[in-house]
Amino acid sequence: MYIKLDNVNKTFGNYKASDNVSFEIEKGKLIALLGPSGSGKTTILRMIAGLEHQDDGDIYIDGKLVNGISVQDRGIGFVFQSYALFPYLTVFDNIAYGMKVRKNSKEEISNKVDELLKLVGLEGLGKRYPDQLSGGQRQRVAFARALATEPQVLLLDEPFAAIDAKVRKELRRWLKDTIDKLGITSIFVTHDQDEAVEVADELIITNQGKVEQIGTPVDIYRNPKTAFVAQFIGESVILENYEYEKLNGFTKRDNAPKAAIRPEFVQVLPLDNNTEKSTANMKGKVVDTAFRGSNVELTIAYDNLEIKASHQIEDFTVKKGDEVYFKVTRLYAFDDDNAYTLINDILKDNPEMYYI
Amino acid sequence: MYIKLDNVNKTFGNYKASDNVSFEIEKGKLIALLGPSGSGKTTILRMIAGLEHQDDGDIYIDGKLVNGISVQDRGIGFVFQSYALFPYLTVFDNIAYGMKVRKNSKEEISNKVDELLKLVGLEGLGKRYPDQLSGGQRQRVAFARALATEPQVLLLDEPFAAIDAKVRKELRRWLKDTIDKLGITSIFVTHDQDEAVEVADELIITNQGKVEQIGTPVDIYRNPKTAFVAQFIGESVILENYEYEKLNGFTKRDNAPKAAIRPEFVQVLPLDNNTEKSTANMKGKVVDTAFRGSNVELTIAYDNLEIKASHQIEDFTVKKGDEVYFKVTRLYAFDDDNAYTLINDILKDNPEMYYI
Amino acid sequence: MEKSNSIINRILKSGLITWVLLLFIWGVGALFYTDDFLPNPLVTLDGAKTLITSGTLWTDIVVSMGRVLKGWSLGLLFAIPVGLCVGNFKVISYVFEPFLNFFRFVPAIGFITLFLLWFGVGETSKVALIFYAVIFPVMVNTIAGVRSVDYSLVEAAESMGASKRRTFFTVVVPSAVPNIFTGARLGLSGAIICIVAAEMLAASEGLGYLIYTSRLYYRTDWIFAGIFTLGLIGFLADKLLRFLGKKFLYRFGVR
Amino acid sequence: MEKSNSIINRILKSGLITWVLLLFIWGVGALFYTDDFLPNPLVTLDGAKTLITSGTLWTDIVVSMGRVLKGWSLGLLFAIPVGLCVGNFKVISYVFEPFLNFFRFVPAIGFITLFLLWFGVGETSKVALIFYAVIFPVMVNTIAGVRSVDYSLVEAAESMGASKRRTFFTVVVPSAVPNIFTGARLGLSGAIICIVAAEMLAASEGLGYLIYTSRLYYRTDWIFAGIFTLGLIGFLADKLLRFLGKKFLYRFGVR
Repeated sequence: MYIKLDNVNKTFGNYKASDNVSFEIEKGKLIALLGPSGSGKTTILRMIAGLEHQDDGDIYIDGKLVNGISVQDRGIGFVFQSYALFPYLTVFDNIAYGMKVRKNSKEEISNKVDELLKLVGLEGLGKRYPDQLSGGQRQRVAFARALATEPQVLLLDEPFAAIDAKVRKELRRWLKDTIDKLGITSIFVTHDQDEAVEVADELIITNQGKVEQIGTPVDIYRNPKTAFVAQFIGESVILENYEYEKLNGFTKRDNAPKAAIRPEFVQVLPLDNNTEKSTANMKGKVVDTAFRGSNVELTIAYDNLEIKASHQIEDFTVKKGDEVYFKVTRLYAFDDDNAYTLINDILKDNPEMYYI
Repeated sequence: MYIKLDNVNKTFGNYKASDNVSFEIEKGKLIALLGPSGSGKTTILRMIAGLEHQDDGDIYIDGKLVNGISVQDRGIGFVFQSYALFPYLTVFDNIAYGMKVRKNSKEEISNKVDELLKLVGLEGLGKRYPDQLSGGQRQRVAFARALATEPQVLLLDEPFAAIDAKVRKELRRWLKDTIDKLGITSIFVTHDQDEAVEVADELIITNQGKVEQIGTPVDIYRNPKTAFVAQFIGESVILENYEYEKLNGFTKRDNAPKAAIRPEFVQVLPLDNNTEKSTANMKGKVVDTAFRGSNVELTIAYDNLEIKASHQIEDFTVKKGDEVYFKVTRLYAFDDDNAYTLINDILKDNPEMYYI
Repeated sequence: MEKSNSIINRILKSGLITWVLLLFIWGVGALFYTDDFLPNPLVTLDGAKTLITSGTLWTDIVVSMGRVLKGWSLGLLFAIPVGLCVGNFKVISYVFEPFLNFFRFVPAIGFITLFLLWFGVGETSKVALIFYAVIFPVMVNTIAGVRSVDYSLVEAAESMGASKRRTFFTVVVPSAVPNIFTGARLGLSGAIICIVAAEMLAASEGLGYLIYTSRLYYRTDWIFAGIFTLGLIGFLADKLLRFLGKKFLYRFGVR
Repeated sequence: MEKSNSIINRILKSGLITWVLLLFIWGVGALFYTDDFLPNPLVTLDGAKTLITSGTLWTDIVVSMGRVLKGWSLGLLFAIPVGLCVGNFKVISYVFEPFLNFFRFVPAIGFITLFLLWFGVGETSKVALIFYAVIFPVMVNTIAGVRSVDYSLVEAAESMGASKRRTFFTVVVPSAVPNIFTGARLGLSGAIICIVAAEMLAASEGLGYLIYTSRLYYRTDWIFAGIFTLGLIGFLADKLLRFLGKKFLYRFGVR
């Protein structure tokens, strides 16, 4: 394993920022530390960087214990949330800073900076100052600067937080492609699910200083292991107190009184449909609709429950007040600690349903 | 019509903020002014409020020409992007401000403020100061304050821009419900499509000082009328120079060389599928996949084109490098001015396909 | 271990070491000079005692501070309204600001001869001088405060029906409070500088007079006592002003 | 119409009206008093001419400004490095700051008798006084500058391998430049106040001396000329300093 944290703890006053954090990261992977604010994700990043030091536990980079090694000598590149570009230096001098520290020759520096400017698509802007650049351009300079010292690990703290929504999507894509091309082991912190899921190879979900789950986005999305992850990922309707037994195809699972149902798990059919008759279907009433660009989110009332369903507008028209058939294909049942994926019993035996 | 703009023009220096803007709004509707930054949407809002004055053209509120009427007397409520709460006044006094101006009695004021605090879910917080509230709470106070003078029209300038992503979604919902309940004619400015589409009854799309299109979200989404709207709404792949003729089921439409294809318009089938054989199907290669929470966005290479498709992960597994069948159900063809919706000719005759 | 560390920290932060060190250096230094040139701490303490018991020091403090308070209060009463008007009304600002931007560079003390001529050697000339020293920082800061008001607050008030006049009093003035307060603090420190100089030049009592005349009697220890008193008064006056500002104007943004 | 409006605007903004108005009021006021009490503008101009042609005014300006520049430069040379160290090193700050926070409230002019005693009535005492007046605002602002450095810049430098020492010189010092510059400006204005007072009390030339002694000859017109010169020098010195700051330190955030 390339980066390894082993039982790391860190306390700030009364606030337990890291609570027995252990995980391992493979070389060359792009990892997202995802969690709500205050969940300790930034602290983990800063401890790997050496900007913060753990109270106890071990951190390894490339098999080497780095506990006692200062930030200067850890061989990391760090991209700060606020970019932290030196405002009084040109773009060129910002990128060259680390190489000057290393006493590289002028020619080496000049070549490397030009190469990096090309990599980040800012050729010819070396003489500008940071305040003459747009937010996205500054972000790219910060990225180039972090790469200039050829670090073993690239660490990024909420790299897109300060950027406009429209530019952010482009930058995410660009960052993913560039890191893939360079093959550098990278970890970034984010509180934005969409961002984490779209960019990262693997997610590390944090909550209250603990690591909740580690895995690929698809894995975490499909099989949340803890109550927190089941509720945090996606936008779910939460049912309490074994209410999910009311849904056709689901039976009580002991010690898992709550359930999270995502809109994508709910399929809607018109009342007059002839193609599919299934005992999984329930008849509900649409009490609200919300257009969401490519689909409509329906709120369906059924037996004192309100279930949300994601409905493709191409399929058929539904309006508020309509009655529809709906079925729930799966849900996550959980107690305060663990989560279990329940597949609809009726649909399980249906060979037409296919799950990855 | 309740609010009417008639050939309104406004210039700031060399910048044409409003270029012959005309539109009408029905009483009780919740309208979004949607456009990129610098498209003049905020200027329109401020001219309706009387905070800015048009160079020429007429503005009517409730059938009355308000050109010469100052902001004080227009009977509007305005919610500012930065909330603009008075930091030195309590929540109570902030909300009471407009009523004190009107010399309402102390009792009237106290009753009305209590009622509004209840409406916005901030009962008991009247004695707090704005800096003791969260962003979402401040927003609610600003909203209550704008309603306190019982305006005929409520105007909101990017009401959610300064709020956390997670809270924003809740607030949007709450705002829509509350305005529906009050039935007050409302206009809000936003640059966020998701927000506009989710909250508003109707959208007014602005670009470079002009109104591009007015209509319901579904209407605008399904039938963009101008080149700008076709590209701006949704996340489309743009094909140039009649390249869309390469796609099965589409023929050249004169004077419309470009095409916008949204991922939702592209359906993907596995190569080994037996259920559906259609001449609309084309064989392409998946060159990239990006997980998007509930679905995967596939980039499919076909005859030197790259088409993006939105693929439900429940359907079947696709990975980078796979070959798949895909068909395009519709697209928007456009020239520099107008846009036309083209339906796939092969699928048109298929009774199984249904369009709202 | 933890506890002793925190005691050391508290001693360090209290500034005790600084004063002990200062007294030590002063004491050692004084060994090499006569008391007329550099009196040692004990001699100085003795001199201060004499000044205190005779009541001279107290009288001088009361006289100096009385002048400062009179001039400062009058200065605030004049400069705050004027600053608010200049900041708010364009026409007034066109006429008034070039004047302001020139005379704020004239040190108040430059006017002393003129004021002695115009107002005589009595109290009036000193209060007038302090008045002059106070009004410029207060006006400059008040104007800046008015101009830095968040314009959306003004628009918010107007959108709720408030007239220009009402907006001025309920939005512009409250928003300018932190700047006005800064001006008042600067004005106070300017006033103290000014009164010391004025009392040295033309007075028969006050701290400036004490410091200046002590030299004629070769009472260097009194000079030291006077300087120390000046520092203490300035220090306490600023602390008090900030405390009051924080207590009563916290909501207006004074921190 | 448009054009005449813009000419009126330009005249309004130029401040011409202010000065015409001021001269007018002054001229009318002077009608009611003797030249000894309030000389009219023409008499004052005449007096100024005499001062200029005799070379006195020029000599006084050169002498005063020479003292200010010497004291100010020495003050900057001392106060900037000290401020940087106090701001950066905790231990130094513990010892030094209580001292700083007391003595910055002692007006420089309070030290004049002491400095006359220690350094004699010559140039040294005046330069020492200005030095004292300059170092406190410069140190206080430099310390604030060091402490307000964006800490993520420091972390960025360290993450690229820069030592503490290198970070201090390449990040902390450049970040403190705007505050240091503000300190230098405040120090200059304090120096001018201080030299005027000092020259009134103990000097045989300089602008303060000119203003103070003119009263003895009943040359109120010379007092006016002296005050006007003081204002002009302060105004121009500040303008020049800001111009230079903007030109050479723009990149460091001096605006």
